[in-house]
Amino acid sequence: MNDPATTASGDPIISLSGITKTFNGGAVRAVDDVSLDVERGDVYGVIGYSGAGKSTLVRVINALELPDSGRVVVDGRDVTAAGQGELREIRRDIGMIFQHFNLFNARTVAANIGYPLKLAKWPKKKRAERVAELLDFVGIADKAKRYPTQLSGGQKQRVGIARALATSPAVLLADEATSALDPETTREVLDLLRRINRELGVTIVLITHSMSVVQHLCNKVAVMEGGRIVERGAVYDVLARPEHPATRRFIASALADKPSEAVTDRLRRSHAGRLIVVSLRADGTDSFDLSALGVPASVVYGAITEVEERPFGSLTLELRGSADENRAAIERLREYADVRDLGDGDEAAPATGKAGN
Amino acid sequence: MNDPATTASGDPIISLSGITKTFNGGAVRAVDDVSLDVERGDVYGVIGYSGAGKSTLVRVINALELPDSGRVVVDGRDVTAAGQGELREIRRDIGMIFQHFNLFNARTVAANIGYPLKLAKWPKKKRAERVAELLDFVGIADKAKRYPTQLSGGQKQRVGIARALATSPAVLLADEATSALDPETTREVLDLLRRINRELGVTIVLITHSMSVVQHLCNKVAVMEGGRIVERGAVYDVLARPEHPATRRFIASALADKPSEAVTDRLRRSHAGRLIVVSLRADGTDSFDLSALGVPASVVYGAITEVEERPFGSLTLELRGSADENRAAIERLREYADVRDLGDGDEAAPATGKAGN
Amino acid sequence: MLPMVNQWDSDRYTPKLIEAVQETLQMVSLTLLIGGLLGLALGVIVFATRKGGIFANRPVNALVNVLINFIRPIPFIIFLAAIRPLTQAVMGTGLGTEAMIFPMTIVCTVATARIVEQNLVATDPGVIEAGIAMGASRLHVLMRVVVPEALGPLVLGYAFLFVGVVDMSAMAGIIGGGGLGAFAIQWGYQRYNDLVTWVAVGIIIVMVQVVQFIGNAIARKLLRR
Amino acid sequence: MLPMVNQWDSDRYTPKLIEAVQETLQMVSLTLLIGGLLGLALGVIVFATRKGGIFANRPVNALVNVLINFIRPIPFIIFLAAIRPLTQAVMGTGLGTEAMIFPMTIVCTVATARIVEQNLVATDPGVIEAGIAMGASRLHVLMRVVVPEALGPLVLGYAFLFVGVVDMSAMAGIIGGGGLGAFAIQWGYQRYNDLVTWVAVGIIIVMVQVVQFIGNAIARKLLRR
Amino acid sequence: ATTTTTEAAAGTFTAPGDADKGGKDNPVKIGVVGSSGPQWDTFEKDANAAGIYVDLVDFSDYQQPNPQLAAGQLDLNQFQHILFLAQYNNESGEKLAAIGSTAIYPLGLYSEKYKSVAEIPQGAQVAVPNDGTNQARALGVLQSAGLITLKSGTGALVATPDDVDTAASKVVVTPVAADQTARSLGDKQIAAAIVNNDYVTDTGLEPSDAIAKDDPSADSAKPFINIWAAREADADNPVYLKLIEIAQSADVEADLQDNSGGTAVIVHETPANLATYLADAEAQLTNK
Ligand SMILES: Nc1ncnc2c1ncn2[C@@H]1O[C@H](COP(=O)(O)OP(=O)(O)OP(=O)(O)O)[C@@H](O)[C@H]1O
Ligand SMILES: Nc1ncnc2c1ncn2[C@@H]1O[C@H](COP(=O)(O)OP(=O)(O)OP(=O)(O)O)[C@@H](O)[C@H]1O
Ligand code: MET
Ligand SMILES: [Mg+2]
Ligand SMILES: [Mg+2]
Repeated sequence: MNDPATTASGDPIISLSGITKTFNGGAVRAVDDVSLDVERGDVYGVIGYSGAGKSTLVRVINALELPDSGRVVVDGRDVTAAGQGELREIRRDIGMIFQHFNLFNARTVAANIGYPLKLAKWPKKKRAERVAELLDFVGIADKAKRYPTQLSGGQKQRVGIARALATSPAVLLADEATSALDPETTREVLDLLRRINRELGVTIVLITHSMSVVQHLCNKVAVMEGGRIVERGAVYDVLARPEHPATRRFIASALADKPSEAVTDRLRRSHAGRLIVVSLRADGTDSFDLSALGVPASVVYGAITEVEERPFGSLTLELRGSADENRAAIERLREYADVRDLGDGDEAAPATGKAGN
Repeated sequence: MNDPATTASGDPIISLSGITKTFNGGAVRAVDDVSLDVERGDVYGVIGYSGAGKSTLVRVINALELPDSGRVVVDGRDVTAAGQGELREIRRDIGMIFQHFNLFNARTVAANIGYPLKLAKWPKKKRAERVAELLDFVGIADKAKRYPTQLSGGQKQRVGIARALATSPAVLLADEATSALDPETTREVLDLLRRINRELGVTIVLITHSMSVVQHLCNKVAVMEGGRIVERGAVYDVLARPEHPATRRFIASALADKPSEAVTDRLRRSHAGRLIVVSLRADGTDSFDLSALGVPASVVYGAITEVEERPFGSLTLELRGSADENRAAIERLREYADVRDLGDGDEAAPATGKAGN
Repeated sequence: MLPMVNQWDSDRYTPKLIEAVQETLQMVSLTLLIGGLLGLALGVIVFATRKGGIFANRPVNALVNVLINFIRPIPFIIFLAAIRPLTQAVMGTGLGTEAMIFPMTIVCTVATARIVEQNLVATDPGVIEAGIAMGASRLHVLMRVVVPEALGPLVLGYAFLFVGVVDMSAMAGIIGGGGLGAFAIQWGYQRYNDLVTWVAVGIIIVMVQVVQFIGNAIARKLLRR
Repeated sequence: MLPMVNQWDSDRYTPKLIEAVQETLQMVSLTLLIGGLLGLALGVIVFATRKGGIFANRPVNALVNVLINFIRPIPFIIFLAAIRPLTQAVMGTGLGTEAMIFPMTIVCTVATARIVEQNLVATDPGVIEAGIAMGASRLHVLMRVVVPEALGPLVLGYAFLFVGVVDMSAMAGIIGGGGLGAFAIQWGYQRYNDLVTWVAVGIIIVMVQVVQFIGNAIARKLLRR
Repeated sequence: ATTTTTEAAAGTFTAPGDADKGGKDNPVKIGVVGSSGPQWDTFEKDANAAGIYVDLVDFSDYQQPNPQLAAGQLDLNQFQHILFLAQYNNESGEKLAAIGSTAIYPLGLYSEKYKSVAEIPQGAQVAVPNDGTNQARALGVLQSAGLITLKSGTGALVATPDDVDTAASKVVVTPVAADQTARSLGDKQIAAAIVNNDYVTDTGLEPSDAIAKDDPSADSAKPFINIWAAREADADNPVYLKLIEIAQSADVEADLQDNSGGTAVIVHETPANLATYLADAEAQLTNK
């Protein structure tokens, strides 16, 4: 399960070892003996179903939850051994953004962003400069004097992000930072997080329910279930070779590249040829030669997208050669890609056309 | 702009004609002279940016807003001319589900669902039967005695839907019914709405910000901007031949089948061959023969999905023939599909491989 | 200055105390029952007629608001005296424990109205919309949807009011009424008998604690978690 | 029953009335200022020490709660007398308008504490978390984040309290204090001079309306929108 | 000073039937303030023995028994002196009648710090009741004791603290509620206090401790005769007159005297005299 890319020898900026956290006097094991290293510059996704322990695990990092056992080291400082005062210091170096933004409604946008600077006792003038810079960076310079209730969801989250970035923390924790946003706004916020990682070198730990967020933003991912990390590693590797059923379900929901049973049935009805699902391999062979198929063929379903900037996904092809030709084509394809054979389509159906409504 | 599929001669169950609605004494024209017919059995998507007038338009249908001018007829009854008592009658035949569910927290799940039946003066026993049936239909039979605060978002929306369906209305209005839900739950709820339409024949008018919701669920769509419907028609037609810029933007955000500029840049860096974007046509030619390309080629990006159960989308191909061969291949492709030529990739980059992180 | 005659003359005080407890319970429960209901109605009216409300009506809203703001600030002792002729007309007597119930009910009504209004304003407007969309009448939505939704905080509000009503009832002695407050004042405070004062006050305190406790429990249950 | 000698003896009453207005303003504003601040502190303590609170502490919470629930139900007239020795020790006098401020402040403090607690409980716990996560101390989060967040409803709460404090101040006459309430009672009610009574009460009503109006306006502004 | 009127009435008295006023089902409602005195128990017992049933309604302050009587809620009240009733009649426009007398209670000045009036230092504070009539009377006591000087022309029955000539006075008066004057004796800054008879013993003071008081037998004390009040129309009601007769019996008066620590001066005045005193008081109050 331990992928070499994650348990790197390098320089983990966050290192959790043997973390256990229970609630209700031990009745609930929210996090169960979890170890995790996050390297400098990672965008580490933590994914899992509700109640898996994601929030608890991440909140242990900045000591919003104190673990029952285990050790947390962030940027060389032992969080689990820190006193109240030191904890506050450490927390100032860890930015956090929240699902429901948690902005201070009584303060203007500028004052929200300036709050952590005030805590860090920045002089007023430097504070104003930094706030202006941040407002600019997240693209809401014109909203400085507004109050949070006057902003849209996406704008609110931008304020949340700017506030979390104010003290230039090395680490940013995001607990479902986009779950309260609509799809377009989600994309904007994810783009912003990507910029923060790329341009500012901030390490990001990001909790999400959505594999497509992982796919678009993260380089590593940990899948949690029942308080444990059941799968982890580089996103491309995990997507390409999921081992745990939970991981598979998440991938299916995110990519929608493989036809579901219902879709397969419909495809069968509308396509008479042989249907096959061709998946790109993670081994560097990022594609296969379409012209080498040797039989008439068309793409009827599927998606190829970028994961960590490499093509990833699968296509469903209809092969319209003779049975033997199709079999030969499949053999050839298998040299480049994984092929799942769905068999022949329903001959009764028309070759193309709409299944009536 | 008027698509023949929409202004059908048939039997519109909802007919809006010349609806105008202003607020603040005319200062805000929320809906501006809109006419719209919804036919029996339609799942009609209404899409548009915030403030476009979607909610106002839909709320006019069950007279939650009274239009300044225009006429609303639902199932043969003139809503705009109805008195208070008749309005209540009409509203009982129009189900409505809400973004924030709007459940009665003081009532159990069963009592929430039974409320419209109580209003319709159903006898107690019949009411209980109907509630049981509905709980079963939406798949939360075990939650009958719970209170809404004890449910997850998806479960809450199921209650909302069951409540809206209680009196077997012919029409269901949904104002951002999935905007408050996470992606998986959204999919579940959309599946449920699809079932309602298919199995119960309920006409659905559905407001959304997300084109992918339209694409997965609706057969017709109206795109609103500034209080007007700027584009409308069968979903497949609108997706395939968007005329209005707003529509195009929505489609791009939903399908992610066409590479963005950033993606194109990255593709160019990692692929040396000629990059072309091949879009399926809406004219029935739902695919093209891959084997007929005649040059070595692979799919590097794109998505083919079902819209109204027909394949829809585009693929980005890398053609790796000589310049002439590639040109010839593009010519041939143009007979079957729309092709956008992105030119040659960046020669300096390796043919495959990962653009560093 | 410590009083000297601090003693519990049981023959004299015990029956009076028992009677006082009954009188307080009678005054307070009737006042809360009637004033609580009328206040609920008045509060619902203020809520419903406010700008943007379900029965938005500026004149009615202004009238009720002025009425509430007019009555609340009058020192209760003055209100009690001022309204006596009306009390007599309505209750058949201007005297004693029963006569207290009328002015107490009026003050309780206006105070309740404010608290009800505040709690109703805090309910989710979405449920109103849902009710209307389902074809419920506006009155039905108000009484059968909005009020039940606010019941949890309303119960807390009523528990809060209970203290105020008990406090008012202590003035009963002014018009010859009884109850624990009057007992504490007339037999304890005015006669410098601290024991009597604190026995009566102690019972009031216990009563209030019990009601607050029950109120909290009910509210917790109504708020479901 | 029309009074016959109800008249405004201007030479006598007008200067008294002006003085009474000043005294009421003095008593009420000092009480609200001190009691409002102490009550804010006490309310913050109850809020912070409750179960799951930021300084969760069962014994402290229980103690403060019992204290509040103990003082609130005591009829004010009895409380006034009971606390007199303490008043004298603290204020240097047990008599007059100044001496009123002490018991009024205590009652105002506990009433404020309840209202503050209720409003703080209603604030979004997310902002507390955000403050802590940013490395603010718990005290800082309480006073500089939670309290400002609740300021809108708090102002409304204080406006509501204003009525209560004005009401209490009407008892000042008992210990030789002044103010509008005492003026109304001593020169109006006790002498059966209805005109005097209602002039004074009228000013109280106007005062309350003005404060409520200002409170509403401030709250609206603080609630932003 | 007994009269023949009440005795004459007594001779012809027949007890009321159950439903008549004073009968079992229609007791005579009497407003009192502080029904704790033993004389009231004796009074009620004796009245019952005479076949008259009474209902004592106890009020906590002086303000309500008169309006309640005027409004027909009470049949009689007995708590006030003539001056207090005069003020009520004047202000309310009602015409309540004084139909019987009980006693005059001297109003005393008490101190915990000083043994005599002479010891009270210049500029000291003295607490006085704050209700109009008791206040006026208290100022009279202080004036007689030489502690204050009232401005010339001040009517004795209407004096208020405004009428004190502060420059010429030795002490400063501090008005507080009548039931609070005794309590204020403990206050550091209070040198002495005027305490009404009702509170003297409760406080632990002895009526004999008074370092100054007014003279209940003086003519000037006439307005302070405590009276039975009734609506004018009921002035001759035989049942009420019978009750007054019972109240004036030796039995009841012994208890009353006991309760006052022996300081009360029993008064039996004719209604006619009482009416005269009342009219005088009313006139004095309006002329002031
Ligand atoms: N303060 C708490 N007290 C009791 N139980 C808790 C507490 N916090 C979390 N839990 C429990 O611990 C488990 C893990 O919770 P956690 O919030 O970490 O899950 P999650 O993966 O973040 O879920 P979600 O996706 O719903 O946010 C759950 O069973 C939850 O009920
Ligand atoms: N009750 C109202 N009073 C004043 N203006 C209103 C009201 N309701 C809507 N509007 C205005 O009318 C316009 C259309 O609003 P509407 O809610 O219909 O938009 P929408 O498309 O549903 O937006 P969203 O996606 O944000 O829900 C907006 O400018 C809005 O501010
Ligand atoms: N018993 C009192 C007195 O004579 C009566 C005061 S007047 C209401 O002093
Ligand atoms: Mg979580
Ligand atoms: Mg909307």
